[in-house]
Amino acid sequence: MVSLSWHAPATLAAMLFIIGLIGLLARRSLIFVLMSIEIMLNAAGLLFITAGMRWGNPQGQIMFIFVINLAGAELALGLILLLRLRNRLTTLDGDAANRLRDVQA
Amino acid sequence: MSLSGYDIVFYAASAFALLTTAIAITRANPLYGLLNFVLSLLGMAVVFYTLGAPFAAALEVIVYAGAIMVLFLFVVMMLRLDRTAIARESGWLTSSIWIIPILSGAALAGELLYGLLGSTGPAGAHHIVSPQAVGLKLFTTDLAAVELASMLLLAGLIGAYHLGRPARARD
Amino acid sequence: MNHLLWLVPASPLMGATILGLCGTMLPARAAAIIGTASVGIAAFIAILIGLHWYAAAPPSHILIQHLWTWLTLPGLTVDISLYLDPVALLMMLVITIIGTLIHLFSTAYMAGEAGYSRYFAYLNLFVAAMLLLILASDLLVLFVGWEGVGVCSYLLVGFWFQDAANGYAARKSFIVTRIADIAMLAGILLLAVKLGTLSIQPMLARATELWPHGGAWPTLAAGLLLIGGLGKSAQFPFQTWLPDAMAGPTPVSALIHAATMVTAGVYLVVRLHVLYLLAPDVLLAISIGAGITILLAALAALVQSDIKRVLAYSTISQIGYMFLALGVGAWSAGMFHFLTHAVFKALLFLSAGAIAMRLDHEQDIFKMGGLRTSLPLAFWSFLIGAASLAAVPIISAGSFSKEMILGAVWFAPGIGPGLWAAGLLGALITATYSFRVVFLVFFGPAHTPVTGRSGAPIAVPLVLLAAGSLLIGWLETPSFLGGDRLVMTLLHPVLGSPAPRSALAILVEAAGYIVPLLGIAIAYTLYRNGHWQRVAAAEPGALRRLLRTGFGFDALYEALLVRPFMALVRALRHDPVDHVVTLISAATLQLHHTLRRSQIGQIRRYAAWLMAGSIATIALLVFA
Amino acid sequence: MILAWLLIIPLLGGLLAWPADRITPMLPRAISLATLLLELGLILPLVHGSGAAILSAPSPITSGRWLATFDASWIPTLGISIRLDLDGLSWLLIVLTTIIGLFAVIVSWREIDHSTGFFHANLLWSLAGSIGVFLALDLFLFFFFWEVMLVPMYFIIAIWGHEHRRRAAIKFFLFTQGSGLLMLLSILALAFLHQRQTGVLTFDYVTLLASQPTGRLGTLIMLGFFIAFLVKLPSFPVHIWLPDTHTEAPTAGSVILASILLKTAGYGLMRFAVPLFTAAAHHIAPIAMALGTISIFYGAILAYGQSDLKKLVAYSSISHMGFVLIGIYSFNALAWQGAVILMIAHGVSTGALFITVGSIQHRLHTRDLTRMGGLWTDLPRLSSFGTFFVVASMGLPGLGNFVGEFLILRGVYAVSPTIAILAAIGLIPAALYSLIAIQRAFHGEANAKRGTHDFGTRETAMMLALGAAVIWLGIDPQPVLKIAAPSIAVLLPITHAAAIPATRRGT
Repeated sequence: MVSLSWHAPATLAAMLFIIGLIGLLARRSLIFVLMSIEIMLNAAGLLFITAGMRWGNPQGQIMFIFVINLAGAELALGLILLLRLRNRLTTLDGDAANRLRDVQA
Repeated sequence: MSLSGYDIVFYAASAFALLTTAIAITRANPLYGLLNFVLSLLGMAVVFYTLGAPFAAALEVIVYAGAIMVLFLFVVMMLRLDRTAIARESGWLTSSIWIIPILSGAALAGELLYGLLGSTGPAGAHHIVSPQAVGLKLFTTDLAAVELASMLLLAGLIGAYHLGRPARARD
Repeated sequence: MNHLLWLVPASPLMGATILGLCGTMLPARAAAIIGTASVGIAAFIAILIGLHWYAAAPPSHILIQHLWTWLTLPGLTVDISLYLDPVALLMMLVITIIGTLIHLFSTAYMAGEAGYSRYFAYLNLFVAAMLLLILASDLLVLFVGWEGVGVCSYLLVGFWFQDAANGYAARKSFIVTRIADIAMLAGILLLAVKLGTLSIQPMLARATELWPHGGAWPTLAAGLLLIGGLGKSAQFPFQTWLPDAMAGPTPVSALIHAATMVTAGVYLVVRLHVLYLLAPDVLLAISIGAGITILLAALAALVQSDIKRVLAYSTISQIGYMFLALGVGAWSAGMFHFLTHAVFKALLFLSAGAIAMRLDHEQDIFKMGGLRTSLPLAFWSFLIGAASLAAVPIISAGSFSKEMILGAVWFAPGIGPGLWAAGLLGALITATYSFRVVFLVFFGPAHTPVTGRSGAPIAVPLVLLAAGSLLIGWLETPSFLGGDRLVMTLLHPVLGSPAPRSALAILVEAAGYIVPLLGIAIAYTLYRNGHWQRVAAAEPGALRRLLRTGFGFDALYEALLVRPFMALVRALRHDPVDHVVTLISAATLQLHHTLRRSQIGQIRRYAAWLMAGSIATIALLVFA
Repeated sequence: MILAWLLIIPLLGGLLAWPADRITPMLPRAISLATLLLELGLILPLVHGSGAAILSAPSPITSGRWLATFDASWIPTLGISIRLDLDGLSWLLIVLTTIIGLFAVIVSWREIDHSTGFFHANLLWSLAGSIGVFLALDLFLFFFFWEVMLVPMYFIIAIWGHEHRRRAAIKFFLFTQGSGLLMLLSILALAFLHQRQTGVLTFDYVTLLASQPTGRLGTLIMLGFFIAFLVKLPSFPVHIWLPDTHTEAPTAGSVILASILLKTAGYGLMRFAVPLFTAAAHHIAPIAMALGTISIFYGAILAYGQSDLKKLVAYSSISHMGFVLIGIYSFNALAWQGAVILMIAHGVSTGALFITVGSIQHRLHTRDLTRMGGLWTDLPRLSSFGTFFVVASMGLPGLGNFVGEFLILRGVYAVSPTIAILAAIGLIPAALYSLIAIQRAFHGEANAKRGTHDFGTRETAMMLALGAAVIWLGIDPQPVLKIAAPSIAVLLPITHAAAIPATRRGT
């Protein structure tokens, strides 16, 4: 069907991951930070799928399901924290989050 | 190595995904960023399909793009980001903040590509893994992992609920 | 009668226990009765045993009463047994009888003091410990008594604890003797290891059997034990504690620091004389040390102004005479001088106490004067005591015993005549300083008003001791006065008979009788009515200051021992080892502060570090 | 089975006492008292009857002739069992533990007034731990109890201590825990070494006695034990936890620390560190003796310099334990007997001293000697007891400590006269710090009337009992010596038999 070797999708995964990482490092807005994490998780998922393709093993897709699972759980918590942070600090600046320890709980 | 139709689709989808992802992280307005990310996910779904994982492709569209990202969108909308917030956001996006991330990203990319392309292992066969195979495996041998995943979701649920309550009620 | 021997130390011990446990609940009168009676009972039994002994001495003149076994282990068995031989009998009689008299005296002297019952508890405990010391059949048990009297002395010197100076004097007396006691302990350990037993008689038997005359081991053992004895008896170079110990109540000085405890060193040597005979070098050292002590202490006594310090230095000097006798092997003469000295020195101290009581505790002889008429009893008893101390011939006990010692020293081989000369010079100074006190205190104009009255508890001991000072010398008289040999006969089975005297001794004896009179004459010229004022008023010269401080030994020890120790204490006080740990914890804390600065809470910074780490790790994996 | 009860009773007592303070604060005290009395009733009869016969004839350790014994499997796959055995030495120390425990309860009667339940639970558990240490003959079990006695002690210091209790408790915990882990390493190494030699994995003491590792490895394993016990003893230079801990602990804590926990170290050296590694123990004997001698002087000199009365007593403990150390490493039966006596006498006299200091602090709210002075005027009974116990701990002949010190010196002298004489000289600074303590606390001019109350009946009775014990040990130590003799006769021959070919003996 496809003559493609596993190198190409693996490279794609690496590139996506690095884009996510750049986003994580560069952006101060926590929304983008969360999004960058999602990008990186997704890249990791892609790598699992690639591995599943390479060995014809369903385990790759199963791991991808777990990655989605993890992403969902993580995002749920991340978003709720985002909301609370926004209420507390009235900003979404990640660099300002270290002021949390000065705020009385 | 000649390019088959599938290969063309793969490369096109890959390029699309990379492009939209790159756009996503550079937007000042989070909504645009997220929408671009959804597009990138759709591109990824196509990539999955070409890699012989139709089930994963479906999940990517339905669960990731459809459920998780929509949740994300809702929350961002709930934040009611006004014009000043977006203006501040674009104020942060100076070119200087990209220098170090891109440099280090390039370094990492160089390393990874060197490792990947330099690997001389066999390319290996190309298999299609059917949803049936995935399901069988998932609910027989990997049942414990499924349970663990459900625990994780539960923890996420409870955590979100707990954190979401008003501050007074939590103390 | 003999089986009641255990009661002799037990009775005062019981007195001490009762007074110690419930003394505060008893009225003063009851405390006085218990305190005095418990020693009185001991004295009574001791006298009975003594009479019994006189009538029928036990076989081989030794009485052993086994009480219980203290320790028995392979290689070491220590019995708590009482061992009574003539020497111990003599000591026991002196301690219990004089002890009773001093207790009686104390009931009046200490009247109204806070801690009245505590005083009698300590004093009883002292008597018990002293009796244990002399009756012990085992060297280790002797050491128990030895340290026991030391502690009692400490407690009694510091009896008036409110005054820090008394506490200092008490500590000094204990520490100085303790230093000497450590040498004694080392000697005991040596004997225990080398001879396998500490029971005195078997030990001495084994020593003569195993060790050659003049060998290294007997010399070392005898020397170490001697150091203990010198410490306890305040002999050179340990003499510094005794004058300070006068801070205690006067009856305590009379009992502990004159009559009994300070002679423990003499007793120790006599008790172990078999061992000392094996160590001629040590004997030589004893006699030379004694000669030095006699002169040092007598000279110091010559310039003291505190009546008790005069008596303290005279005690050191007189015990020096005892050691002089021991050094030349005249054991019996030493014991005889112990006997007379115990009586007349107790008398002197009690007289001084009786005077001080009536003068509002004034002890400076220059502030006394003219007391001959106002305090006749004290005058006569002090005069008798001083005569005995000065060794006025014929009428005083002291002259008989001192004469006996000087005679024995003269005949000692080698340096005998030299020591004799030192002893004679000492006798001259002794007579001078004792009558210096007599003239200053009892003659001339009065300086301090006399108050109060003295009752029977004061008078009875003084009269009895004065009688003793006059008469006890006749137990043992030179040949031209009848040649009684009561003490020698008693001690003969243990200590052997002294060497017979040759005709040459007449001159020596004559010198011994004349010199004290000469000393009194000097005192009379210098210190008779009013004459002393010129001497006292004169600015004290360097020599006088040196003598007054007892030749500056205190300052010497201060510089040599006390200062270095205190410097060490100051250097170590805060535990330098602890600083090492403190340093470790400080370093950890510093590290904490340094690393904490990196924890600024900025997610992007963390992520950047994470990334740097990943790049490095992957580089390792890929390129390595 | 009786040995198991010896452990179960205090553990259960602690469990009972914990919640009991909800009813009334008095109840935990009563429960502890009853528990310890029951314990005493169980342990005391063991040396009579058949016990007396066993004590009269020493027999090799492998013959299994013990006063009482208990064996149950615990983790059989690892060769760990609950093996408890009682011999004379253990009996003496357990009796000491129980009696001192009783006094600790009595002394806390007034002093501890908050959460009495948890306090007494910790007290009883700590005692149970030390009883276990004295009984366990399985090395793993021994380590277990070693830790059991530590943790409750930590709580006692950290919760009921004085001003700087946290710091002291942490210091105590770090030192003893750290050294304990070192010992655990050694125990494991010893067991694995034995497994390599014989193919049997066991932690059984009697079996491991045959192992006797030598050479560099043997020395290393031995050092683990040695250092752990040295810390606990404590000896210079690892003594530094002791002064702080003692100073900050509540009175009962100080009493238990000084009278019991320190003794576990002496016991450990005698039971484990020396017999298990005889050759190695002989190798480090000179070092151990040197450390002991330094401890004697160092403790005494530092004691002299302290102005905190509790610290003074703590440093004096270091000095006394130096005697125990040199006694044990002289490998001489007399010195071992002396070490046993000294441990017991020190337990009683120092315990009494800590009670005295605690009473002073309770009344004056200070431990500072510069703020005392003249206490005798206001508190004659307290002062006279204090003086008595200071004099006892100074080693006055006729009292218990002297017997121990003399026997140690006598035993050491036979091996090394130099060390013996140096140690004896160490008694001089002992007198110095003792007398200065008496002077500064009790003597001197009385400060302004403090209006304090003297010892009451409870305290007087307690001090009388302790004083009687010190006197009894001093004038009739033979029963104690007799009970300890078979244990020493058994433990020392092992030492000699294995060591003489390996090392040359001292002079």
